[in-house]
Amino acid sequence: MAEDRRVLTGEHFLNGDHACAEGAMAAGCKFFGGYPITPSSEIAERMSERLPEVGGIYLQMEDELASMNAILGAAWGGWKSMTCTSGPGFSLMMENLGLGVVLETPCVLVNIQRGGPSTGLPTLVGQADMMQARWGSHGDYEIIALAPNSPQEMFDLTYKAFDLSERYRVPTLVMSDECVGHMSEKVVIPPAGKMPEVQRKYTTKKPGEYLPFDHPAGGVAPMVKAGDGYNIHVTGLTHDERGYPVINAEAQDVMVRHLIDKINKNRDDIIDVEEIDVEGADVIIVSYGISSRTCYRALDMAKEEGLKVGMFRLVTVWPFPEEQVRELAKRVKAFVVVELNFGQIYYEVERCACGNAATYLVPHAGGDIHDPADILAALKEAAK
Amino acid sequence: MEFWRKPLDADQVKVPHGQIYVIKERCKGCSFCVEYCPRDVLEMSEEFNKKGYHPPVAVRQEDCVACGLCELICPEFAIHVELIKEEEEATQKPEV
Amino acid sequence: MPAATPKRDEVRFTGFGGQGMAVLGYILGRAAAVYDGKNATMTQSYGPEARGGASSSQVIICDGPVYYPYVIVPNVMVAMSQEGYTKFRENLTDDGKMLVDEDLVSLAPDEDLDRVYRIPATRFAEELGRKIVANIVMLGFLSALTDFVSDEAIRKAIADSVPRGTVDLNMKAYEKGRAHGQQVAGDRSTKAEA
Amino acid sequence: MTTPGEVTTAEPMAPEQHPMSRFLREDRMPHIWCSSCGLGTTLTCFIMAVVESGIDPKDMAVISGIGCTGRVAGYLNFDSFHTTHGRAIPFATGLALANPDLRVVVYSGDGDLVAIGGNHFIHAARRNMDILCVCVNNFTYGMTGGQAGPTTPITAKATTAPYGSYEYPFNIPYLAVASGANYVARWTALHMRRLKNSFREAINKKGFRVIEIISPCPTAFARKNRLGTGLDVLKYYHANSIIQHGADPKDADIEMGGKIIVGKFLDVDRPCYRDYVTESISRQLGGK
Repeated sequence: MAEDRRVLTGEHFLNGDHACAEGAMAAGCKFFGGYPITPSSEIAERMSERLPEVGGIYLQMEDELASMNAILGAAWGGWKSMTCTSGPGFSLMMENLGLGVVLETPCVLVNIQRGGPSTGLPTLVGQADMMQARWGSHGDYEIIALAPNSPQEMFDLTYKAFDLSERYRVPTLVMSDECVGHMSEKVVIPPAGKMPEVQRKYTTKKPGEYLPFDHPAGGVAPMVKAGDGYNIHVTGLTHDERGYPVINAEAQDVMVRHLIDKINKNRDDIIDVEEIDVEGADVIIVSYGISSRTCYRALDMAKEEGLKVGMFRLVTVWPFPEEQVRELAKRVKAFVVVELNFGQIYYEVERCACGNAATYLVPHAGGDIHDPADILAALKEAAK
Repeated sequence: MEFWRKPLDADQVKVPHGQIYVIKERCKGCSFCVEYCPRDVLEMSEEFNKKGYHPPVAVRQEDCVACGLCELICPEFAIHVELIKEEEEATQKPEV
Repeated sequence: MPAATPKRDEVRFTGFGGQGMAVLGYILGRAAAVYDGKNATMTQSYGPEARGGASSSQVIICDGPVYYPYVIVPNVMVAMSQEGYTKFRENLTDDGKMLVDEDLVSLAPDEDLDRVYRIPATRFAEELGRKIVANIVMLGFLSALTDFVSDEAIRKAIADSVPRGTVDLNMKAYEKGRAHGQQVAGDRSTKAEA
Repeated sequence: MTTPGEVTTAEPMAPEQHPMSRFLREDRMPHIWCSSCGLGTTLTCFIMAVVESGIDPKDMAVISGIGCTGRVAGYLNFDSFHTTHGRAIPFATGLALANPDLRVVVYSGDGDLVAIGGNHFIHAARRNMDILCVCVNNFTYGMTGGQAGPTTPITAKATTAPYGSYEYPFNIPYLAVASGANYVARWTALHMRRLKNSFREAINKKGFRVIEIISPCPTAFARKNRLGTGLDVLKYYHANSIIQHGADPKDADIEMGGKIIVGKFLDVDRPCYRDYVTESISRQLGGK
């Protein structure tokens, strides 16, 4: 057999968008349906070149509504699939992100965030879609979102997003940003043998016994694909374990609880954070994505000034690491939240701090990253 | 007065017969089958089903030629017709 | 994070869209990260216009991890446009080097001439047949003047980054710039000794 | 059956065992469609065409959007997908590409396919995606009470067009042909055998195939426009349909009280999307 073209191996100097595409390929992504939008288009470009090399298909859809649906269709056809977008496209994908959630369809959606609202700053950085990632589609659900802060993490976390989406049968978001997407750094990729393709779990039950939307305690049912002979029915309506629509409050309760429980009861497995000098810190910076890169520098500056400062970086943003923040709040004076918006994750931190620690925000409207001096000033204020 | 031309081999052609089945509870009384049956086999019955519709009834079952049109036009999957096999139809075939 | 501050070099490239400022940053970063085993971060300013507008890229080369991804105070600045020179010239380390295209940039009256290197990059490139390789001439000059990245690493990065069929031309441009850089550096040190 | 006066010549089979049963989700019957709605008729024709085509239903997938016709996916005992409003075609596109062995059928309504999903319709046709697209056109949004839609004829009344529609409606065959489909036909719900044959023919073709079926909506469209029952509408079709194979689809506009041109407008074999992908990739990448 020829070399495994799925995995680009070795050390490369890649921008975040390209690294993301390579992470998807390594995970075994076979279908990309997308619509070009700055600053995510480099992902689409890379996928259009790479997917045909592994027998996959890149299809440029007519819009983001179609893109999101096409990757759901491809997933039920048996392929791992992905799309990518930015602000306006992310808004257009929201309706059918909800379809993916309710159909419990594994797939990956990458948002290279730019400044908004509306067309906003197409070529400049933003981080103001974080709450949309959590609550963007109508209805009640839980979702998984990861926030890479380097091209290496664009590779690693895209791969991981595929893994999580398969394990929990949920569309998984990679909430990156323009700066990380367009930044080039060294990306180290292990050989194909050490990077197995993410596997989908298929049922071993016979047709007639299999329930596509079963909810074993805290888990998910294995899948089938169209054409396997199971005559599955899949609907965006509230449905029972068979997938048949049931339009009443009881069925709604069972289904929505399942959508929430399968994520919430597995938080320990899903959540990943980076902690720096958290022990003994008076003040803790909470940040994610590109903003966390600025915080590293602010952390150095604060230490030079003798402040006892630590950092809590969200690698997984959703589900939010509530327990960890609650525990930290009991031990520290304050949290300083650094993000390119006027308070999104900030409110989550404040909520989980439960008044045990003060919560400060270093807001920024986007278009550029923070000035480390502004973060330092907030740290000083918080340490008082 | 209508004139029908009778085919010369009419006596040799076996006219098929059909058995009509109505799933009464599914019927919603649209009367498509009654209207479009080419042999006027069906009529709407007087009886009501549980939903309050009058299902059709085969009043001239012997005229049914199993063309299947009622089955095809019924929007409710409530009527179907089975072709009666020749051997079943024939009385006592002599043993050879 | 390591306790000791690792050696961190910062370079800013600035010019017009179409001069290949992003390519320059990419080649330098790739050379450092992939072929010299260091860490490098390349970012670029990025606007809606594909050609003619202001364009710049930045590279940080570091022995340890690069945390803050943007240039703070560059050690070297390469200016291939007047606008870029004027906009960024104040921001350079005390011993920083300012490389300008001598035909495209007029120096400010108060410019510290000791830090400035005036290079006929575009003219050299035209002599080689393609104006488009002026950026690579600059890279050659930069390579002669600094030790951020090895000569060998840059050559490999050029060969891997430029379109196939243009490797020879780019290599010639690089060598031309580098030879010029070595000569100028030699002249300056002789002058300093004298 | 024990209906009085019935002549029986054989023991009746279990009367609830309709021959369509194995293709239907019997546990979901009766369906939600109104009395004298044409949708069930079109579905019977479709199932019969599948049977006649000899294709194993396991190799078919049916995708619907939202609305009355959108319920088709829920009643057919095939792999079936009931998606969001207007998005059946892109969902089907992904499915068809991921599993090329599937025969992918989109079965939805006029509002779903050419209003909210209109963009997907024309682009799937442009790409000649390997999808059979069945559009049941009843000129209205029936499920939600009879609002005006993209095919509502001029002057026809709807709950959101109380003075009669002012808008030119889409002529679906013309739209499909212009957009690049491989096969385009129109029938009414009364043309059962021709519709069935058309289904059978289209199922066995490649590329984007469009079958429009004009179908009565007795509860919303017919009532609002005083057209009588579903049966009256079928009679109207009977009196006013003109079968004209190969007609120029631009002449096939539908007007209130006018003739309905039906038939097969187009049947070509332009290479479909996957043919181009396969050809292009093998040319560019060789044996990779």
